Amino acid sequence: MANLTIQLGRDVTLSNPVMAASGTFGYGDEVPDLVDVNQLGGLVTKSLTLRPNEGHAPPRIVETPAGLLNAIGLANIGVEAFCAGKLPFLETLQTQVFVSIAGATVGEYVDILTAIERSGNKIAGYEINISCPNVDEGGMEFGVSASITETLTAKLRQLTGRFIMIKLSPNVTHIDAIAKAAESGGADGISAINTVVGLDMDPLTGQRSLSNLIGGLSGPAIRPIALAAVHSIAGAVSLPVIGMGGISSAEDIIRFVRAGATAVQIGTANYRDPAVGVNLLARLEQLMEQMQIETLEEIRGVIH
Amino acid sequence: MANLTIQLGRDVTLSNPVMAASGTFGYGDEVPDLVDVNQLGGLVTKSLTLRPNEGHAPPRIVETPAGLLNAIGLANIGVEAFCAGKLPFLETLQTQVFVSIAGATVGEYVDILTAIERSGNKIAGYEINISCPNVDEGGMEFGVSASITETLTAKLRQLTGRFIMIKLSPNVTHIDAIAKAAESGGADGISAINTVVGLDMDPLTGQRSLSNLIGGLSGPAIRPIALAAVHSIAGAVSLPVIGMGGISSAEDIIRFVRAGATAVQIGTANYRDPAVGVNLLARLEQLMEQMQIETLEEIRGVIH
Amino acid sequence: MGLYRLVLRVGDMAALARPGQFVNVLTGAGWDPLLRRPMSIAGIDGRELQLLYKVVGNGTAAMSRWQSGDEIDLLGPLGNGWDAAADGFPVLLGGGAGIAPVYYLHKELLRSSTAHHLIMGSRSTEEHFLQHDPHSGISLSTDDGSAGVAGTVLDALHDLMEAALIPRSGLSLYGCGPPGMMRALADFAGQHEMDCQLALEEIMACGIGLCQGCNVAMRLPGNTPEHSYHQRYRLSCIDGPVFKAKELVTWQI
Amino acid sequence: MGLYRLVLRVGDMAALARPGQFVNVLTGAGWDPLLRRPMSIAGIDGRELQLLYKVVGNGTAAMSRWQSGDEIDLLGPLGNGWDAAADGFPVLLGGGAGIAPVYYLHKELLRSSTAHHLIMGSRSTEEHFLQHDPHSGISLSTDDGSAGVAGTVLDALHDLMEAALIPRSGLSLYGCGPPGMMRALADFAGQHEMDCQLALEEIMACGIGLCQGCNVAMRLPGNTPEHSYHQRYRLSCIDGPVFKAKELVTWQI
Ligand SMILES: Cc1cc2nc3c(=O)[nH]c(=O)nc-3n(C[C@H](O)[C@H](O)[C@H](O)COP(=O)(O)OP(=O)(O)OC[C@H]3O[C@@H](n4cnc5c(N)ncnc54)[C@H](O)[C@@H]3O)c2cc1C
Ligand SMILES: Cc1cc2nc3c(=O)[nH]c(=O)nc-3n(C[C@H](O)[C@H](O)[C@H](O)COP(=O)(O)OP(=O)(O)OC[C@H]3O[C@@H](n4cnc5c(N)ncnc54)[C@H](O)[C@@H]3O)c2cc1C
Ligand SMILES: Cc1cc2nc3c(=O)[nH]c(=O)nc-3n(C[C@H](O)[C@H](O)[C@H](O)COP(=O)(O)O)c2cc1C
Ligand SMILES: Cc1cc2nc3c(=O)[nH]c(=O)nc-3n(C[C@H](O)[C@H](O)[C@H](O)COP(=O)(O)O)c2cc1C
Ligand code: FES
Ligand code: FES
Repeated sequence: MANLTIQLGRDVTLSNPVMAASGTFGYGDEVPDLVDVNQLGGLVTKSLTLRPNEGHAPPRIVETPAGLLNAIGLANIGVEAFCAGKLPFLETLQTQVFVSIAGATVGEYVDILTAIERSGNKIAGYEINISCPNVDEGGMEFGVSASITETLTAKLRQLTGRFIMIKLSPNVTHIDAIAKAAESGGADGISAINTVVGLDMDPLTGQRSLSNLIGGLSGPAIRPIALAAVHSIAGAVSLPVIGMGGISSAEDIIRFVRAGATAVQIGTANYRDPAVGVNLLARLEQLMEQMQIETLEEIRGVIH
Repeated sequence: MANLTIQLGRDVTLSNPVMAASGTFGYGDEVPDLVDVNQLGGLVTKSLTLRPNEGHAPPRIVETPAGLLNAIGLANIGVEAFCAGKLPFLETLQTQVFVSIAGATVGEYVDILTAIERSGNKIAGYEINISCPNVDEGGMEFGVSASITETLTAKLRQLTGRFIMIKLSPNVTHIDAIAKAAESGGADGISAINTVVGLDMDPLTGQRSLSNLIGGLSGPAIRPIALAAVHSIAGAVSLPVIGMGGISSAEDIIRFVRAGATAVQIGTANYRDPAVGVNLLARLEQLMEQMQIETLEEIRGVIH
Repeated sequence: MGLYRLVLRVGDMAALARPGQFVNVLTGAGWDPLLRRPMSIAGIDGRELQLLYKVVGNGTAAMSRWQSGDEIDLLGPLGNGWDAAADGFPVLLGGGAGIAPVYYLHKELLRSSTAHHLIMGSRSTEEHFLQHDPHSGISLSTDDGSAGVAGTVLDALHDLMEAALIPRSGLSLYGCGPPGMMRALADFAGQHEMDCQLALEEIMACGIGLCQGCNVAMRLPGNTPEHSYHQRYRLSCIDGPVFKAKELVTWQI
Repeated sequence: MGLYRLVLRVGDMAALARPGQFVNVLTGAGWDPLLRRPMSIAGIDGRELQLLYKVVGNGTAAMSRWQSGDEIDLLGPLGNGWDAAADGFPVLLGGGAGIAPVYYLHKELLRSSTAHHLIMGSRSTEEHFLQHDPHSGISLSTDDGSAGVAGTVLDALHDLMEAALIPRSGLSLYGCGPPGMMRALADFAGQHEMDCQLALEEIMACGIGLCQGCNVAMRLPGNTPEHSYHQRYRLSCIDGPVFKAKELVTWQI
């Protein structure tokens, strides 16, 4: 019998390896009718900024071959409204909740995390977004520099005992170096990848597809890129890697585990089917039986 | 009436903006029955190494969502056999021929280029591959370092008066900085992008999809990534940019021109249809009439 | 280039639908296209749901190849729907495939015997599936004059006013169509201070409020729902797709 | 899970085809799948070409939805084809969808009245479209024993030898099927020093020598064509797909 439980860190156990990725599942309260959120292994909230953020002007999404390009611009309610309006609901969930935070400065990251630490006591931890390709907050300036990554991680480490995962950008020359910096700074896990920098326009009119011009590419198109990144990170650090990028089938989950991931996140595929994470679990168990393994740990990092 | 002629450099005129990309059209003699190579604006040969190279063991290709992942490993006949066996044919072509070269050291690049300069006198120029993600020769160690890129370009500049384009890797944090380095070194043009680092395996068996494990992703999946790279490069240098990455329609050609490209290359799409480059030209003219433009120059870099 | 009609057996869902709402349709199992395609509900008949659509790309092309008996994955009904309680004589204006949500409203108004006029515009006659019959409440317009009034739906509207077939004021407009028509409608309604609702066709990734991708800029800040995270935008999929024309910023339409 | 049969009107191309060659089929206009799918020619009838295939993924699934009258884009005939001039009594062995290239050879041998035996193997009876009739030169095998000999094509071969329906030596084997079967065939042929040709099904991107993706490792270096750029590999699409078993490295098959 397949056992899907994942020990993510000392204090964090997931009922299964599948989490909803930041920015693709709101604050978990958007889809109660369509899906039982509690059946997910975990849930990462939309990235929070210090102040409410309306995001970029429309248009902010466009479909590309097997991909989705977006420049939402971290539209979110801000940490204050989150603590007052969303956290109470999130704390009633059985699933492990990770709050994603995004600052424009190290100080902002500190302030956001501090505010949540003060109000919340049942969340599992944080995902630190230093890899959003289309804004200043949570921006890639952080995610492309190993030294800033280490400094930021170390700062946040002092503020909480909860699980901290640093979410990395694929838009760098050596993602393994950034992962190592996060490890040195005291991170508990690395999540990867955020979206890949991309651009599109209407060819005939020249109209930009995103008001922000530049956006982030997600979806099946980036799966091989994400697998290479996860493989590189898993080889560089001894922290658990939470892999994502284009996952849309149980086979894809296995691919990320084989590349070295301990758990996975699903993003864009939720837009096709908000229940996809939960639906893939049955199929995942089936595949595990076919492979004659009881835990995913048995194939983690195993490529022949 | 649409005029497709492209003035690429002082001495190089293309009859139209469409070239075949390196590694996807052999040495131009593989497909004579299926397509009239002379109707292409240009042809970039498979990258040449100093010595013949058998490439990686099978398997070396796998399809991914809207993409192709390959680790051919620069299989090629080597510069000597090229000069003796292929160059004479290439020099009979009407289309502009660019010879792609890939060395493991700066010295090898010099040797390859010198050998061709000695034998050839009708080729239009060179494409310097410093961006292949799966080998040492032509490898990304060059393409990810601005200073090596500048040194290499400057060395090769001294050896030839022909058109030199430097082919860049998207697997870097700041592609515009590498492009600027190539410009400082004396390049005549920048071509981009080469493939994006990727990985895949068979989920159930764990069998690697590529004997080399890591490969390069091409095809429609990477088009938004390539457009962002071209846009960034075009904003940084005043050299012509030769854009590529996922082009498979006349609309795609226009996308790259709007992102800042002066000409384009088609790679993976040749595998679907070896005559694709030629076939898209009629449609391109049609679209230009629809847009009421006579030359592509009128919309180069134009995004609203 | 005509309109395709699709009838889907949807069971209980049919009873929930209201005119102006849409369904989000998965057009295939592969990744081309990757996302669902939003389609207005063009009518409900018992437990059947009707769509009217135009083939413009891979998704709609895949739909056009569906065979009787195929099983389809769709989410719905989604969105707010028309506010049919608006005062005034209802004039329904649909352009091209934009006829779909308008046609459903037309059917509902017929059912409740509410006097109204339906104007359907298109490029040429081949998209038309109705008969031009202004006296019984249905007008057509074509760009090329091949059916009904030669010109736009607004030209047809003017003609109807001239002919006194509809009132000159106190109209309540319900419109859906290509951007040009929507803008013209919004301008017209603004000039004549008429009530006007427009069903927008913003590009959507999820259709259910998850992606924040379908934001619509509002002319008047404030009073926007909290889930839109801001004062300036609403989400077309859950706050729309129907908006009051006077609340929209023109470039948005 | 059975085999699909597709008959294509190909015109002049039919006259060029030889058994063991393949065509490279575009299964759809979109990018799922992105590349063509290689399919062995299973037969030629006048100006018609026949394929036999199994649905294993998106490409073959798309093919299975093709309707009579659809226009298909294919390149071919490609590849080298069987060397039918080989000495010895021809035994043709096809496993699963691997029957296709073997079946075409069977038809050609029938046409030229060349004595031979055809063995088709599959998991169960549903893939079989032939009748088990060893005395007239056709044997079937199934893993589950539901038709013909219970076991593999090699088990069937042994039975035929036992029954003296084919010679014990001097055979010339022509095989195509799943990797396990191909390896077993190569081993068998090696042990008995029999001539054996195998039609490989390497993954291909272009099918015409452009991508260098379909390389096959050769046991004996040297004598390899120049376009393969090396001593050790050949290209399955233009040097193959048919190779002599003894020239192949076992792990390659
Ligand atoms: C709420 C809503 C209701 C709709 N109702 C209907 C309907 O009843 N009937 C109908 O025919 N269509 C309707 N549409 C539009 C329909 O969703 C698109 O035509 C469809 O998504 C196109 O998919 P495709 O894959 O065929 O084309 P694609 O390949 O996705 O696109 C083809 C071309 O159309 C453009 N395009 C795609 N989607 C949109 C859009 N939403 N708005 C403007 N341009 C677009 C693309 O930019 C591209 O140029 C509706 C859209 C929305 C948001
Ligand atoms: C020269 C040649 C001749 C062939 N002739 C036939 C034929 O006559 N009839 C027939 O049914 N099939 C034949 N094949 C195999 C056929 O090409 C594949 O089944 C087909 O490409 C699968 O496409 P798909 O999109 O349906 O599946 P995909 O989604 O591409 O693949 C489904 C599964 O099959 C595996 N797969 C795909 N292609 C191959 C391959 N070439 N070898 C091994 N595994 C593969 C994939 O890894 C995956 O696990 C031939 C292949 C070659 C190279
Ligand atoms: C519309 C959209 C919004 C996103 N917003 C966020 C965000 O707020 N914070 C974040 O860390 N990642 C965000 N992401 C990135 C995803 O969490 C994920 O890293 C990425 O999409 C790759 O996974 P996928 O291919 O499964 O979507 C967003 C992605 C999309 C498509
Ligand atoms: C099979 C294969 C082999 C390639 N070989 C080379 C090569 O030898 N030299 C090179 O510079 N680029 C090579 N490329 C990269 C292409 O020239 C091109 O940069 C890339 O594929 C992106 O374009 P595309 O998406 O149109 O294929 C190769 C690409 C493929 C798919
Ligand atoms: S379409 Fe995703 S929020 Fe509206
Ligand atoms: S399939 Fe491309 S070279 Fe053989």
